[in-house]
Amino acid sequence: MDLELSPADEEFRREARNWLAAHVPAVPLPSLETAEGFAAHREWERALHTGRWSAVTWPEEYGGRGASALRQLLFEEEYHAARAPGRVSQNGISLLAPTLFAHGTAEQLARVLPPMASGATVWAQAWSEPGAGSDLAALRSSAVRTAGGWLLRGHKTWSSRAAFADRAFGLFRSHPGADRPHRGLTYLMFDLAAPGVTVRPIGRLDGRPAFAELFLDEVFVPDEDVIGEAGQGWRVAMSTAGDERGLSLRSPGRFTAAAARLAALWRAAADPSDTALRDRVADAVTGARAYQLSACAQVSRTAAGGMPGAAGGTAGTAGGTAGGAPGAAASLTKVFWSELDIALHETALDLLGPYGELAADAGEAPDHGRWADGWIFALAGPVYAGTNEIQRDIIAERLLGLPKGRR
Amino acid sequence: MDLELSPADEEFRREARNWLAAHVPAVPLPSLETAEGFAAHREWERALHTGRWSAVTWPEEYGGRGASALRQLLFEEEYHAARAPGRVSQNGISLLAPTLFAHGTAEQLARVLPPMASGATVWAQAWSEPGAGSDLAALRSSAVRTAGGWLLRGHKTWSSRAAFADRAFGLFRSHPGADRPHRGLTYLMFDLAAPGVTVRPIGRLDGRPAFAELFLDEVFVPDEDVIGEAGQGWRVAMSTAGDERGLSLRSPGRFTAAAARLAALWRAAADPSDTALRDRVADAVTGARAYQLSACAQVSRTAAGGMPGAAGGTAGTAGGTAGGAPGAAASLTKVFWSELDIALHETALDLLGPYGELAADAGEAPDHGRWADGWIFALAGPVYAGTNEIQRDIIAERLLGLPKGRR
Amino acid sequence: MRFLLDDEQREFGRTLGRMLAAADTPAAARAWGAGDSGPGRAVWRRLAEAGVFGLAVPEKYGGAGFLPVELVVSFVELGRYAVPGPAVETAAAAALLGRLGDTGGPAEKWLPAVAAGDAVVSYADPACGPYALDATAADATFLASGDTLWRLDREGTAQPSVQPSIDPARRLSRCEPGGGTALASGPAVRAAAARAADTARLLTAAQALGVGRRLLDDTVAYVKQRTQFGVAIGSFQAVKHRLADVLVALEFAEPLIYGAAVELAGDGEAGTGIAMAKVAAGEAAYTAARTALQLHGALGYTDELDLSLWIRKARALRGAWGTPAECRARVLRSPVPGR
Amino acid sequence: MRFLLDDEQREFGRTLGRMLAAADTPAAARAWGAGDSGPGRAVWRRLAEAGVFGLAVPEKYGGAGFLPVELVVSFVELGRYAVPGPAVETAAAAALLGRLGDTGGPAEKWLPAVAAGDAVVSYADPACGPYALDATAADATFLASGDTLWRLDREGTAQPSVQPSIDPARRLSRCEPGGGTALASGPAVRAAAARAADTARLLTAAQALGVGRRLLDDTVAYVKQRTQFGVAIGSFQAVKHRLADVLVALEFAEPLIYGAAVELAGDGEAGTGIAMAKVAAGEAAYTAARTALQLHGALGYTDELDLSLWIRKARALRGAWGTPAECRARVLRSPVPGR
Repeated sequence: MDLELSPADEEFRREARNWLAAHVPAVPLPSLETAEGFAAHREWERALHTGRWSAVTWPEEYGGRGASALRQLLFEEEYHAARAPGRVSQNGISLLAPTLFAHGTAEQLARVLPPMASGATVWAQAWSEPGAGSDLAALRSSAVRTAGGWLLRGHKTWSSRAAFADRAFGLFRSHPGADRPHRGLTYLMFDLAAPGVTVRPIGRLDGRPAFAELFLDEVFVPDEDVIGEAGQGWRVAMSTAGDERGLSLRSPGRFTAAAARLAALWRAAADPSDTALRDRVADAVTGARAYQLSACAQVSRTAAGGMPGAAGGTAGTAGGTAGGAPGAAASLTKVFWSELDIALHETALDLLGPYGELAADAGEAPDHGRWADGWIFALAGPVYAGTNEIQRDIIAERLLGLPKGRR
Repeated sequence: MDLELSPADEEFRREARNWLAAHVPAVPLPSLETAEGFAAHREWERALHTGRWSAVTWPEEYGGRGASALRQLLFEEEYHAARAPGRVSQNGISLLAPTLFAHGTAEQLARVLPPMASGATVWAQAWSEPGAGSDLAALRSSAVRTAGGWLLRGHKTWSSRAAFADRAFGLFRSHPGADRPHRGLTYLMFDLAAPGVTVRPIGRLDGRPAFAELFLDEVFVPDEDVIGEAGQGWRVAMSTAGDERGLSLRSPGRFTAAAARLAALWRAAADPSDTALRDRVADAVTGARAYQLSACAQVSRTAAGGMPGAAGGTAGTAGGTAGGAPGAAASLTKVFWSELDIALHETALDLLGPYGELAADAGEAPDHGRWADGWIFALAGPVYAGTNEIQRDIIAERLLGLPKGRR
Repeated sequence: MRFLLDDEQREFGRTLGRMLAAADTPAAARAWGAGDSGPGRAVWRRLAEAGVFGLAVPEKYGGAGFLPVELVVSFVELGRYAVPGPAVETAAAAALLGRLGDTGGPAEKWLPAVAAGDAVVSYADPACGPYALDATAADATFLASGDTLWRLDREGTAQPSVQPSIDPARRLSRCEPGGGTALASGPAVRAAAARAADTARLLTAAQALGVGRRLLDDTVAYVKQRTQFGVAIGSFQAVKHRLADVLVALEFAEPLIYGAAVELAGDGEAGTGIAMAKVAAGEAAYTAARTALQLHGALGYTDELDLSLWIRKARALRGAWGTPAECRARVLRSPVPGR
Repeated sequence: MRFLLDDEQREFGRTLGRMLAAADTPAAARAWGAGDSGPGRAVWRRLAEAGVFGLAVPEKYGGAGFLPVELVVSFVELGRYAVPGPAVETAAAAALLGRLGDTGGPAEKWLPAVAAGDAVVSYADPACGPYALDATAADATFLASGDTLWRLDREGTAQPSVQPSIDPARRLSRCEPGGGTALASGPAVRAAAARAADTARLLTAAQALGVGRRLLDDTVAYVKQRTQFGVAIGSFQAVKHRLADVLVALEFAEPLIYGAAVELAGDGEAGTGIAMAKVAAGEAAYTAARTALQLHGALGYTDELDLSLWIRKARALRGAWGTPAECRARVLRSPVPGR
């Protein structure tokens, strides 16, 4: 058991660090949730792609480096430590791409991945509907068979990035007669600029349009944009659902970097004898380290030929409870990082005293408003990618074996 | 709206304070949960009775002073501030007596209350059974009709005080054919020394026999020891169930006194710049004061002719949510004090550093082991008198009007 | 002892509530945040007509005396309806000026206007934070520092320096002593400023309680009608328990607030009780906000649902006029009664 | 990087677990608390035969070297089975003596006996608390203070002064430097004592993790079979969520413990990581204990159910070899990596 990096991995880390030091903008880009900021972030994706850093684990043919999961962790540690911009392509890279690798055709991979890697195509997700949030099986938006493809009709919501993105992916009810609500769904990609698509941006808690409603009226989708088999969308989506909750959604590097900044803020700003804040800072630092080490265990397990995709588990270190159910283990991770993120940012706001009240765009907001923005961002954590209530049900039922209740 | 005491109430408080100052033993009595300590506490009840302090709200004919609810609060504040002994008669005075006042006959009142007030008869409660804890409707111990009374058979458990008490009261299934499980129960009193009763003491977490199992084999109970109508025991028990959860079970005086001692401990023992402990001490002091003020609101509401028995509500101050459901309001109180009690004692143990690990009977345990004992005692709070899970269900369903779930 | 609102006080609160419910206060709050104080001013005048601001003004200046219990009743409703503007600060400034008293000075000039609803006043105390709330929308901004009471110039609190709060309806301006006219000086100012800070802290607690109550009520209503997995989400035990915990926190914050109001109305020391009330109400309201957001799901995370007005305000009020840490320190500054 | 136990390490843990499961450790713990160390000694010898104590002893004294990862694997099992006795202290003393080394001195005298299971050793460090654990049942008690290593007299730790812990299987004796024989002195003692304290803290964390795992496992088993209101209480969402939170806490404490063990095995500074591991494992185990008690209801509050062995131990271990506050302070003493 060891935590030492090989010389080659160290070299990879150094290369990433040097590249980032040379390229990360000195001042934060304008907010991702504005038209101007979106464009700036898309530019940044192009720069990342030029350096071949936008999707390091992908095969080289699609713009990646074929890097190991460990190297991805290292890259993300460097990325967040360097305070590089938020990833406008995250929906595509973290959610759609793993699905394509698992279920897409060679043609789809070749067509979809390169522009995703370069930021030329930015993807939004289109899962939720007004009546189907945590309960995805209640989806009602439909895909009706037509010549050479499908016609989409319905109403999607909470579509993150959709206010400014190019394309979207999601589940649609294609076989309404299926015997169970999970069946008869199809996983599709579609164009947000296609005829019949209306995008209505929705402001998040601070008013910035972080997501949108999509109204779909006879939107044509060619067969080539169906992922997996028509009618099998639920299975396709669930096979990579852990990715949305686990490491690939919120990398440990995000938290180790934020915790280090929090500790620096505490040293600089706080009365060091204020043990109440000290304890909360220490807990944030400890939580970030726990998540980082847990990720190390996970990539080690994968490298050792263990359960691929087993997110979040620390179980591999000592054969603990979570060993058996990799998808469900991602639920542990999601509960952990989402609560850590809120605790960390609440601590920062409390450390900032009266300046903790300032909105991110206030001129006097500390650190360019990043703490305030981070708090707003963190508040969504326990809600999306399956609420933490759902995650705890999954943990209890699938990892602890407790009987299913009616909830 | 005012918080000032009338001169007569002030005089009552002063009288209680002076009496307690003259009579409370300087050194704690031996533990209530030992034979020797039980006897010493019974003696103390006799002394209280001699001073007419054992049941101040009762009518004078039964040994009380006909005192108002406010005076009871004042007495209990003085009682706990004076560090007077735990009340071995509490089960009788807080739980059985209110039931008798509501449902008992004149003969029962005259026969049962005076020896209860003097400590000559100490009462245990006999509610739970191995298969019926929170779910009292599942009771199976039976009362079978016989000439002039009933024959008890069955198995009761978690009978607090029963290891050393004289008599017990509880619910028994007398009409097994009733159409619903809540029906067909009878509320009875019986003698723990009667033929057919076997008492097996059970040690609580620290080993002291704070409760017992009762095995009942054809135990005869005369009709005169049935409270209310046979078969109506559930209704009889529920009419005073709030008492077990609310003020009469844990008086605010207990917490204001404990919080004041905690603050003194913090001042004496802790590094005053240790704000982590400071904050927890402040929260305990604040919680105790909130409970005290909430009780003031409750007695004011009762005095003003409001809902009698409306426990715990602070609602009366401003017409808040809890106004409408007095029994359920006691659930708010129970959740509040039980969590306050644990937080307060955990803070004390943390303040004591390495001495916080010592058991109550350790020679070096601070303050005669009262913090350690209080912690053990507090741990039971969220469990008994209806678990806090049940209380939260009641709050949600009866005070907030949420739909009943399957739980 | 009678620790209970009387019928008149209760009816006063109900009347205010009815009036505010009809006044579309969410629209006024959103306009206020966008720099349009017109609708908020209209609500303000109706509050004044109902007598709210007069509760902080002595009778000789056209008020009803200084009545903390009735002020608390009012400010709970202000919180419940998300009324924008420096109402806490106006009441605190009135408490200060009323305590100072004078003839021909600031009290005589400002208090009648406050009571009548003609003056919207901001107030700052550098010991409690570097910003004045809504100074750019106010008719005057006072600041007490040490022994001196200042009226700040417009320049000291001008538009370009407005700092938006996490609650967009709160617009903060940095202000410092010296950027205006010294109106009064001496130990009486110091004593009156202490009373003003106590008043501000207490009324912030009351406002937070109202915010928490509203968040709870709206969330309870939502979970009763929102279905997932075929049932109302309010039937899930995890949802029930979170809401039950919010109710417990609010119900036990409330008596602390009224208890502190009774103390402030008397002559004795009220600071300890007010600090308790502030920390309890602030934490309860923030818990209510977190719970409301979580149980509304993504909907609770949107600006456009009016719920956001209260969620954001809960966070801002938690720190205003005394952070939880400052309040907890204050709780233990005096000896704890109870022997 | 390979942050994963290998097959051999995993099998070692499983073997220990099987052995302890068959050894009726609850009875040994109860006897130990009652002053009868016989059954506990028997378990101790079997642990030694399995190689546990040798993991803290250099090879030249009959051990396997100083192997923190394998020690952690072992102490998780010791916690899981509530093994009584000063195992943490014996390992810490061995770490100290092994680091000091010597010929003809205490290392040569005691370490082979420790490895063989013939010596039960207590160890105290006044900087970490005034008591030695189980000194009256031990063959020797060491104490390091400043630059000096002491072996305490029996008199210094005699029966009459035994202080029972909240965990009856832990018997504490007050001890101070000077009550015995000075064995060694100098800066090497100070360095070795620091390593001993780190070792003790880490292994206490490992033990706490095992305690928490056991509490979770037993409670999960209980709520599956206990019915109320006609169903298994494990189907109630409130029950599920509490247990899910316990699992989250334990799962994220575990990598901190192994990470710290890897650091302690290396040459670098391990104190920060050990402090993190201790605070996380201590709090997770205590949360597990509170949850176990609550979900077992009154049954969980009884001494006679063996669950009480773990509930009480969780509380005691939370403070042993570093309170949460001390550990949190330690976490921030060094700069936090991450730029």
